[in-house]
Amino acid sequence: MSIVGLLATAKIGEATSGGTFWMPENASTAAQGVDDVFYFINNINYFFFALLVLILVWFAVRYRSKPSEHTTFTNDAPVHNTPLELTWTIVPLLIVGVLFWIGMDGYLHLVDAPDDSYPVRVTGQKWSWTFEHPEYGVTEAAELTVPLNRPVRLLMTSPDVLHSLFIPAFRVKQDLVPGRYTSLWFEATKPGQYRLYCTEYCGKDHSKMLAVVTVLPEDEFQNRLGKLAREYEDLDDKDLPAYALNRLYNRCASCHSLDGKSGTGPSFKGLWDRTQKGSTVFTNGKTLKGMMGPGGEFEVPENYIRDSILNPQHLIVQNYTGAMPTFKGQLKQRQIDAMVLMLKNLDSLVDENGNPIEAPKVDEVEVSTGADQ
Amino acid sequence: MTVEGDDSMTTTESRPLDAPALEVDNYLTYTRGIRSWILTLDHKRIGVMYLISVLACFLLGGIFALLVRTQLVVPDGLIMSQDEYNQAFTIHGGVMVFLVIIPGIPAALGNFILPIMLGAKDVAFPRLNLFSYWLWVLGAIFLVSAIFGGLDTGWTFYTPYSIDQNSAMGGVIPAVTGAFLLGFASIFTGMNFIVTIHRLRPDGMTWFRMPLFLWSLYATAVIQVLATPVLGITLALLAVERAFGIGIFNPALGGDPVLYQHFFWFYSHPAVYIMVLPAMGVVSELIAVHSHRHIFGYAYIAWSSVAIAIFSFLVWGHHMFTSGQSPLMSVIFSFITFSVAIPSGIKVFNWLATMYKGAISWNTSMFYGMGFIVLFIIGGLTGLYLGVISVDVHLHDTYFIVAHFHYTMMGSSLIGFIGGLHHWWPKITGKMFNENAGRIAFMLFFVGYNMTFFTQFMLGSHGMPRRYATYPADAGFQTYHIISTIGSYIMAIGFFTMAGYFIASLFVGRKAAANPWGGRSLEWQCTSPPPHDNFSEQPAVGDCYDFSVLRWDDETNGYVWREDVAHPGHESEHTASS
Amino acid sequence: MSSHEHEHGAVGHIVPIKLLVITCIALLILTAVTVWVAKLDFEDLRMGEMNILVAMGVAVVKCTIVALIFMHLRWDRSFIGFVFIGSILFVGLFIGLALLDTKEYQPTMVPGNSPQVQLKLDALHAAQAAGETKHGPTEH
Amino acid sequence: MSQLHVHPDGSEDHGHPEHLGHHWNDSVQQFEAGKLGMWLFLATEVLLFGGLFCAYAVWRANHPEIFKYGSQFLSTTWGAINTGVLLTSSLTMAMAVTYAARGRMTAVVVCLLLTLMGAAGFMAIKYVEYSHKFHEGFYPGMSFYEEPHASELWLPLEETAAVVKAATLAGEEAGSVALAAEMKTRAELPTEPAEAQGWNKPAAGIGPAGLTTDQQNIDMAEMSVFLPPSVLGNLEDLDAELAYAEHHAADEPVVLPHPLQDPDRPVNAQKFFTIYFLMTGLHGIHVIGGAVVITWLLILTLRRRFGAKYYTPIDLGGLYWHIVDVIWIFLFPLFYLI
Repeated sequence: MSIVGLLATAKIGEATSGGTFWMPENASTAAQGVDDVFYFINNINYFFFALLVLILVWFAVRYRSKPSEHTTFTNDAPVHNTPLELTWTIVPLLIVGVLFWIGMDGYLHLVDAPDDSYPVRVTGQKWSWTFEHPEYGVTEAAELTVPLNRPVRLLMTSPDVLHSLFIPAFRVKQDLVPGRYTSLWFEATKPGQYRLYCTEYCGKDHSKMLAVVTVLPEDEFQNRLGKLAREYEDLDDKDLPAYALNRLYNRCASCHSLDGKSGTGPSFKGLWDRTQKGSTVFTNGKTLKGMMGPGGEFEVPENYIRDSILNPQHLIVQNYTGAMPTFKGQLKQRQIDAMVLMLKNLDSLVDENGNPIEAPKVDEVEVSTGADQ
Repeated sequence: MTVEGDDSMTTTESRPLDAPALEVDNYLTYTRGIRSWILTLDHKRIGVMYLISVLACFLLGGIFALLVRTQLVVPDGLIMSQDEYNQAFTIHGGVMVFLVIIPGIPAALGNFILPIMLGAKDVAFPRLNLFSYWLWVLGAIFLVSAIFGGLDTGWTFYTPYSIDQNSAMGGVIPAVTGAFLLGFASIFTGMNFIVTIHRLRPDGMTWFRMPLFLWSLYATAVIQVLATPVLGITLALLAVERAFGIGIFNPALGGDPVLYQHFFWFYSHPAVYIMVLPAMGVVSELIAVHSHRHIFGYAYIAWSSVAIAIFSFLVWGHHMFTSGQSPLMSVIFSFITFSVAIPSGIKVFNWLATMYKGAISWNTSMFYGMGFIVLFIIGGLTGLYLGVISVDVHLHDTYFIVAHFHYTMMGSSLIGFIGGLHHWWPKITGKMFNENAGRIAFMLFFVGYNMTFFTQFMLGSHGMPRRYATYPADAGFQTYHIISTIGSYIMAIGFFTMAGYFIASLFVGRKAAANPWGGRSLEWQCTSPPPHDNFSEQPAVGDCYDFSVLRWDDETNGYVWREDVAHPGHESEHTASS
Repeated sequence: MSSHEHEHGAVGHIVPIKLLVITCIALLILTAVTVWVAKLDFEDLRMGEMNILVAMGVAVVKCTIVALIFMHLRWDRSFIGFVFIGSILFVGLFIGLALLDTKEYQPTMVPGNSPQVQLKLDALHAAQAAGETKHGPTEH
Repeated sequence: MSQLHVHPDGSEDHGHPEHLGHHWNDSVQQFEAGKLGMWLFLATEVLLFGGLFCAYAVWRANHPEIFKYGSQFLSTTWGAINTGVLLTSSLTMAMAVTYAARGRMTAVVVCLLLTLMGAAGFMAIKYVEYSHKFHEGFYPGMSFYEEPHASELWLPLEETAAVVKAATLAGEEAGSVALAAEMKTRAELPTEPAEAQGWNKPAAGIGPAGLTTDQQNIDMAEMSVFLPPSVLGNLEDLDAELAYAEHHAADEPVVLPHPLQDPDRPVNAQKFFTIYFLMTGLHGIHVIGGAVVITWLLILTLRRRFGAKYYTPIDLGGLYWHIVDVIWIFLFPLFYLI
């Protein structure tokens, strides 16, 4: 009956994302090799499956007999045949031997990154991705920009729990282990945008922990990164809120809504008013008001926002848990300012449903953020 | 009356039909009252209690499976929030693995059949047996209650998620306590089986006269005894880690989360064979009995069971190819992994060879046997992709894995269980179920099953990660999910049909003959249902796959001993109670 | 079961008291030996690894003696011995493979204390350098 | 036919002696089955502890300095005495079995009592040791420090002295008390000039990147790119450990400084006590379990339930007690004799 499944899905198979029937499109040097092995095994499997099922059905039909038809049973068929049994022990043994060798060969290629790989530092934390380009001092969120035809090596770790970075089009996957550096490498062969998933279960919004890999030709890549490296410094302060909304907020989006719905964390809508009024109440019973003002813990409301971004565990708003990771070391000073400004001017940026009022452009490069999907 | 089937088998002349039926009490009527059940030392009653509990849990797990499937019909999720979905698949996984598949065949069917098949009056330690059942119940209560108290770790309890108070919900410690107790229930069952098979074999029942079901149960018991304690200590460490933060597995304290995965899979990979080995044994019985043909390559199958039991301890690392395990170990484990494929293959070939020149009755049980072979072939062959490391890197933690282990765990283990249930239903209840209904239910199940899970192979190879409550709308996953969900509903209809005719058979079912299918192993020599002591006289131990001594008997609607063949039962003077 | 047992008419084998006492004395002596060796080797730490080897060796010997005589393994069916040895072998297998792997990926672990602990320790160093050792970091 | 003679509870048969279950042929068969069952249970015990031994092996193999350091806080004398106590109690237990087989039940009672005293003595000594440890504040787990923010992972790689100072100023200018404090903390971190940390250099300069199949040379060079030397200094490396341990052994202080007051304590020193308490604790639970079993045997013996023909429970209880002994035989050198 598996044929049913096969036929039913055949057409869709072709339809999906320019891939083949079994595999998505391949866009890395490793992918072709993986696909070849996959289809090699496929052919072996089709053969054996057809063979065995045919034999099964044939025997079932050929030797069917109702109880009333046979009064007694004969014992003429053989119960044992050493050559036959040896055959179907040794032949599979040889086949799997070959398979092991092929697999190991491909795998060693996958783990052995070229020396001149372009380094990227990846931090996966609940439930967003951060990609840092050490060569440019650039931090990307929810989008990874990589050069075309150049080996890229991701050195990855996680501050909280296990995650796993998976790019189907590149056929690469590796877990991010907290307290450890893991790494994987690939060399993209086609410009374009590809999906990046988290495939190690990491809690509530595991299935929203998505990102996009953008493969750009070398020159485009360099000037894109160059721009990113300078953007928030070049911007003048009036553009900072829009910048924060477009480029930073997607790391908050999975927990903090813009439309007043409370998620894992409080909504950003009206957060600034609450902060100014100091009406926020914390799990330790204190209210923000009591801590603000000269001599208080926070001289100005901005400091509270800063503190919540850098030390989220310090004060936890009532009815919420301390699920938020710190962004210490991931946001530069000016980016934190941008966040504060965004919160201040949120009403002018988004309507009450949280949709951007006029999509503000940060730079020409079209930016797609995987995290909102 | 059932006694006639019995006598006509154990004596060479059959009693005339008009003779008054003897009032022979069976294990159901032997004693009455609720106390006689909850405190029973009778392996058959314990087996039945296990059976009922397991089926109840199966219903629970199945309902959550349907919820999960329903959620995934639309990309943004149809009925559940992220959290609810995470709990739903955790409940489904935890219940199905710990409460249904692992105890299913050994504890339920095994407890009932093993001593009878062996020709013993009971398992070696009846009190331990009863204790292990109630331990199991306690563990089940813990696990299920924890699950409803909020458990979202998945059935694998991976660290550090499960030990992080801010991440995983509160249910972790009760859940691992439950799993711990269930583990020890499973250990005691295994010990009981090993000792029973070693020490309670009657005269004439040599090792290589044992039905293959016993061989597979023996191999399973070995795994249960050797692997489950490690699960126990692992879960204990996990609980302590979560409660006190001892820093063995918690990276924030210098611990090592990958070490937890080593601990976990050292048990949980062998556990996969705790699930599938007994099913293989059942199928060996189904194929041989319903083809009325001597099993082909008996010794080969027997030894392959033992080989699988040993190898299963050497391959756990293939669950960790992308988990941060060192490449060296990945290669080593991949190598050993392939070696375990061979014994499984051998079994399939032998089953097919057994059907050759047989006299195959198209009974429901036989259909499940053949269904098992087909699904197990798919499950096994798709295992090849995953053993090949470079391909596994792409497929790991995607729906391809989900599909693969459903083909082995459900398509094989559970089908073995259900097939065995049909096979021994007349023996357990003394009633026949409706064969046509059975065949229809099987077809529904088989079609639905493949619709549900075969599509998931494509989902996975196209990159759909597992444990996703929602998925990108434009990634082309939705159509597969819809087909898969429809399939799951069809499957559900099949299962409810099954429940229907089983329940019906209890009330309106025809009385079962002692040997309705023409089985040759000892459980078919006692009445259905069996008497309290299993055998009113020492059964005839012979070649348990030589069907030529049986003939169909229209009067009893069962198979009886051929009058023209001497009954080996009278050669052995030994009786168990002397 | 050896026929020997049936002569006694007992269901199991009977170990004479004298043998038991001798065994126990041997075990006590072996214990003393390990302790002594440990103390001896502690003087020179290059022998540290050797120290553990000796200790484990003696432990294995003691374990064998207990199993063979106190636990009657010597007179039991060989299958029982097989069960015991088997369980130990599986533990060895488990430890061996887990050890091999962790050793392999150890270099990729984030080394040292986590930053906060490191901060505390640095503070401690500073404090002790300043000579005021009394307030160390508070326990939790 | 036999079914007619069986009591409803199915446990006994009139044809049988009192102690013989209805499904057994004779005492020997039942005895042997019981014995095999017990040994299987002992096998599960071995594997149960095997998990902990594995944890021990992994942590000791990768961080020997922790164990060299921690074991200094344990009293070898107490450990040795306890070993003696347990071995002796094993002897008395074995004697009990022998006497039981010979039907000398008074001797059995005496031996069981002695064994019980051995168990009590062992637990008493353990109590002394434990309470002493707790008094000093050696608990399992993170007693040596609060749980750190794992999320500051990249911190050592992230900040340079220049950045820190600038940021601190910026923070103070912006009037951010919190931020200024925050930056001061970071300033404490060992830091290197940006060039030395090297992630501004082109990738080619990074040296042998890439996981090779033998991981010995993996990423050390690479981490030296990402990690400041002070952190690298903590990298486990056998010679360093030996040297460290040697220095400690050479001038072993009469009174060791409490780990909390000891800046030289190895990284994650608390792990030794974690594993120590886990393993000895689990063993202690088994000792108590054994004591309960022995008490039960004692009561049954006094009730004249056993004799030369039937003493299976005593034999099996003995086996259990011996395995508890065997496990301690390994625990003692692993913790006390390092």
